Amino acid sequence: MVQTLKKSWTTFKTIFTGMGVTMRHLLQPSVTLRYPEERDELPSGARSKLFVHIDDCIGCKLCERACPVNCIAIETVQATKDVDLGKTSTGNPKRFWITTFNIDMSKCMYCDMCVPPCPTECISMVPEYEYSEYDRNNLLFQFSELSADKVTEVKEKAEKEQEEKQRKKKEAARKKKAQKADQTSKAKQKNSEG
Amino acid sequence: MALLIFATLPLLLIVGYALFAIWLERKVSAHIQDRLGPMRVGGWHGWAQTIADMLKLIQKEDIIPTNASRFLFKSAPFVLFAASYAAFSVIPFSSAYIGSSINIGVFYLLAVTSLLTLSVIMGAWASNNKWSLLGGMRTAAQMVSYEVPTIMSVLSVLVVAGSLNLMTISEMQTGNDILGFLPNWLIFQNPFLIVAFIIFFISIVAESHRVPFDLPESESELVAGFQTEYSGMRWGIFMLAEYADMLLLSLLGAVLFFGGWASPFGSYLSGPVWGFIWFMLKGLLFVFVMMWMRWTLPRYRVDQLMEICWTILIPVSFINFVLIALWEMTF
Amino acid sequence: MGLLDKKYHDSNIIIVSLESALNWARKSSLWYEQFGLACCAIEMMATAASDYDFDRFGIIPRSSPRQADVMIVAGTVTMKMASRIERLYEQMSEPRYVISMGSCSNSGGPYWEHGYHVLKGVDKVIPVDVYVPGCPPRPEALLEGFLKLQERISNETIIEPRETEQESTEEEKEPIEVE
Amino acid sequence: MAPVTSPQPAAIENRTMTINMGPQHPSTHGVLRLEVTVDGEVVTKVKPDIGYLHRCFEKYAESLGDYAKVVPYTDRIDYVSALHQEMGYVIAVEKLLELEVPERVEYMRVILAELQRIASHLLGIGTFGLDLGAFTPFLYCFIERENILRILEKVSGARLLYNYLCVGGLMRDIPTDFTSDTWEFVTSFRPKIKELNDLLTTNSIFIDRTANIGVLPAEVALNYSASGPMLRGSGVSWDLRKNDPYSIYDRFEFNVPVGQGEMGTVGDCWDRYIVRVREMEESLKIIEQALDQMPGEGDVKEAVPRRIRSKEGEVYVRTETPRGELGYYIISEKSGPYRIKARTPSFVNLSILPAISKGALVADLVAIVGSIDIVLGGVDR
Repeated sequence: MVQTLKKSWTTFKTIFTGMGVTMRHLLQPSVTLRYPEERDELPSGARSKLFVHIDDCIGCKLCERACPVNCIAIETVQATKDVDLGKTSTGNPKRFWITTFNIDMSKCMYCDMCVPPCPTECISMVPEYEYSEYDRNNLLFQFSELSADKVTEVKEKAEKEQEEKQRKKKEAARKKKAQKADQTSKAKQKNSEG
Repeated sequence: MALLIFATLPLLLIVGYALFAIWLERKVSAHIQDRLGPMRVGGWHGWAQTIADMLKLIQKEDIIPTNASRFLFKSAPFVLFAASYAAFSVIPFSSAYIGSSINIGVFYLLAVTSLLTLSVIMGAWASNNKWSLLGGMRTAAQMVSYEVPTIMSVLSVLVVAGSLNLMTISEMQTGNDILGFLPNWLIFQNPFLIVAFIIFFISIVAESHRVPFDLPESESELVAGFQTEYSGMRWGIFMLAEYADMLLLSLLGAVLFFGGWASPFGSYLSGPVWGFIWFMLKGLLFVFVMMWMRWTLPRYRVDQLMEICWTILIPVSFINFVLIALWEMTF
Repeated sequence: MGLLDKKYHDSNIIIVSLESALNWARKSSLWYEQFGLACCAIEMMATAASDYDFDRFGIIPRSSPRQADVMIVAGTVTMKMASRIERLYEQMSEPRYVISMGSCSNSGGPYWEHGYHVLKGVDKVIPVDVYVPGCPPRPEALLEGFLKLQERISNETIIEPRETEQESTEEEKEPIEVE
Repeated sequence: MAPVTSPQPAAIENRTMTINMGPQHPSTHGVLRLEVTVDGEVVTKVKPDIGYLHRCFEKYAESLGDYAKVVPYTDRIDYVSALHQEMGYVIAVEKLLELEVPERVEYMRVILAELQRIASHLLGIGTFGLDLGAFTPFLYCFIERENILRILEKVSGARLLYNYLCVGGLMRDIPTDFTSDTWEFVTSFRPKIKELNDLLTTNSIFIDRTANIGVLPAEVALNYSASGPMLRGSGVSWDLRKNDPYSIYDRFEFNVPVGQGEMGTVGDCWDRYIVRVREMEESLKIIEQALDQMPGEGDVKEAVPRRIRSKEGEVYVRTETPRGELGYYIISEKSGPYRIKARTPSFVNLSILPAISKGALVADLVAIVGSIDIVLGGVDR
């Protein structure tokens, strides 16, 4: 009986201690961030969205290779000799047309592994997190600014140049072969003579 | 016609109160937890939140599970609500308004509220869901056991008051005579009534299933207890009835121990309208304490709950009853 | 909402059609299903916690799907779980909405390539209303997803069926192979 | 009049009921499914059904073919203590490649790991309280956890899955105000533990619900190879930071709290709970010492290899995460990882559940699951 009473007493005591704690909190101001009206300042380097300064991209595809989930898709076409694409803001010369630069943010896992390898610092995380969509396809971000016509034009040009190169290469190879054949035949002759 | 208006007044009161109380509960819980609670719906501190909730619940699809017992499933919430609504008819809201001033008021009230158990079991069994069934069984056990200490503590008040009519009990508590300044409330008239009040309060917390005794709908164990299969407004009525029940028992506590509509300052600030305000304030105070407890404490297990009832509350209330009777005989 | 609306456009008379009132009620009390799958569930809990507080928008958790309005698919949906999610969605009562939270449920996310046990996007089993990007999304991003959903609800009409449902009926559901 | 024959009473059938707890249930901490056989409310049998969150970690580790790329996937094994998962993996790879890590990086790793341990325990304690019906302590824990996340976000840029440790160092430089932020947190957190004790630990309802429930004797715990607070709650003082120090844990003074059965039997739910609370205090001690000793200058990327050249070999490294012993077993080839096996504490600890929940009530089962503090990402990987 005494034990029961003692236990009841501790029960009451602990309940009132707990209620005292909650009462203190009831009178305290709240810690809530009123989101749409107030916003927390994100720390520098917060990882919430990938952004590409396409002007600075040199098409080295290092980010594509570094990505563990393969959510970056880059296609490049080598620029022909008659076009000068200029330089990036970091001073690297640009040699490729970036025909596609797609990042699928619905696949991205925000690991930040594509950012450090970039030599021109053109891909980076920006502190913008409000981009929910009704349609998933809108989460595919296309950074390449070339129009479709331009892409085909550039591709044709590059192909032509490539063909030219290939032809030249072949020719050179043929010449080399001929020379080699010449030499070998000469050598053979020598051998047979010797 | 007048009768109809007279009868629907408590309904309006209950609905209005429930909307307010749910909003209050959310605000109180939020501020206890250093949050803000509803802020956006309707402007000032989300006052329209519960109205929106109700409007939404009306729109929701009313699902009746295939294997449910349709009639019982459909009627259970209404039986529950009817029971707690019917009990309001004997509550003296103010000196000028009482639904029915019958001379067995307390008895009637306790009898009618027993229907709550029945309706909960109806809903739980008819849902054909195992979680519901477990919740229903818990409720039945809990409510049946806790009715004993409730009735014992009410009986001890009746010994002091000498009447079963709640209006009469309220009337005899007006005035400020005890020790010259304390109001004539029953709790001050007999020292053992304080113990009776504590028992009564614990029991009503258990009867209206609030933490630490909220086993029937304990979210982390039984998903949503006996309400698991209910959706839409049928569930809304369960909610409404639960809050109505909470108010009913709090008001009963106010009548039996704290003078009902009697003003704490004697004849100052009394009268029918003030009486109503005092009465509701007293009821809401208990409601607030219940909320405060809910957001502080963990919950008991079902066997511990029974143990508290049968090994502590019931023996203590019996002994207390005898002591009160002895006190009344001697003084 | 036709002629009267135009007639009194400039006057002080407020015309609230039944529809907009009902839409207001729906969007103001979005109860979500307390149900988390993976990492995003922790951020979902953080959003419900004091620092961001879902309750400000009237969003509270319900553990029974019958009483929930919106299902937050928070985390990786595996093949084993996909059928259960479909079931849970069917158990919810209309009107119901789905928010796909995080890369995993948007499109399989980090697991889209070699994840032999991961469903590539929860929209293969249930219609999704809002896609919240992030891995996991910040609590603010999830709240913004809810704001987008509210916007969508306030433009709904009662008579026409919802867009996503039309889509889901038109689209043939791809059979999921559960091993 | 024909004799009234009372109908033969049908043989009383003692039937048990099978209920499915989960995959969607508020207290299964994710997508665990428990097949519970109950007799009334008494649990007679529990069968955990896992695999609802199998995310193919090992397949990924093999397919990616690069040690660096696996790091973000280790985060997702046990997403509540992501830094610990990274740390174990990174240490394993460093051991394989025989890399030396700068002093500053080691200290930083320890501080971050201990911060993460506090955050993880706060979540574990909070959800445990939630399982028992106490909602408010859960939110108080989250407020504190949010403070830690703010520090970690400042450091790494992410709130939950950090991908901050890399093989040989750290991904980014340490922000200048890291030390002051951490000091501030440490000083503000101590009184909060006291408040938590007032609200939950000493609350007699809480003690009633947890003491003598789910008793795990030390012998059984060892036989099931439990680890972490689960094992220490049973009174076995086994902490890898003390018993098999990795990183620089041998430089710090701290105690290993064990369950003593203060409120009931040794190894009950309350003991497992109190071990977590006391471990938070010990973590604070470690953080304070590490902050004092940490060298102020130094390049954190000094030892980071530009390209990881894989070596042939095998390595097993175990570390102490908030949930117990996490082991990585790496078999490496010249071309990259051949197989990476993760031994996660959650999976092992969960396997004890059927053994300790027999005869408990449904409500106790919830408490027991809460006290094991599993993370389903760790169970299914």
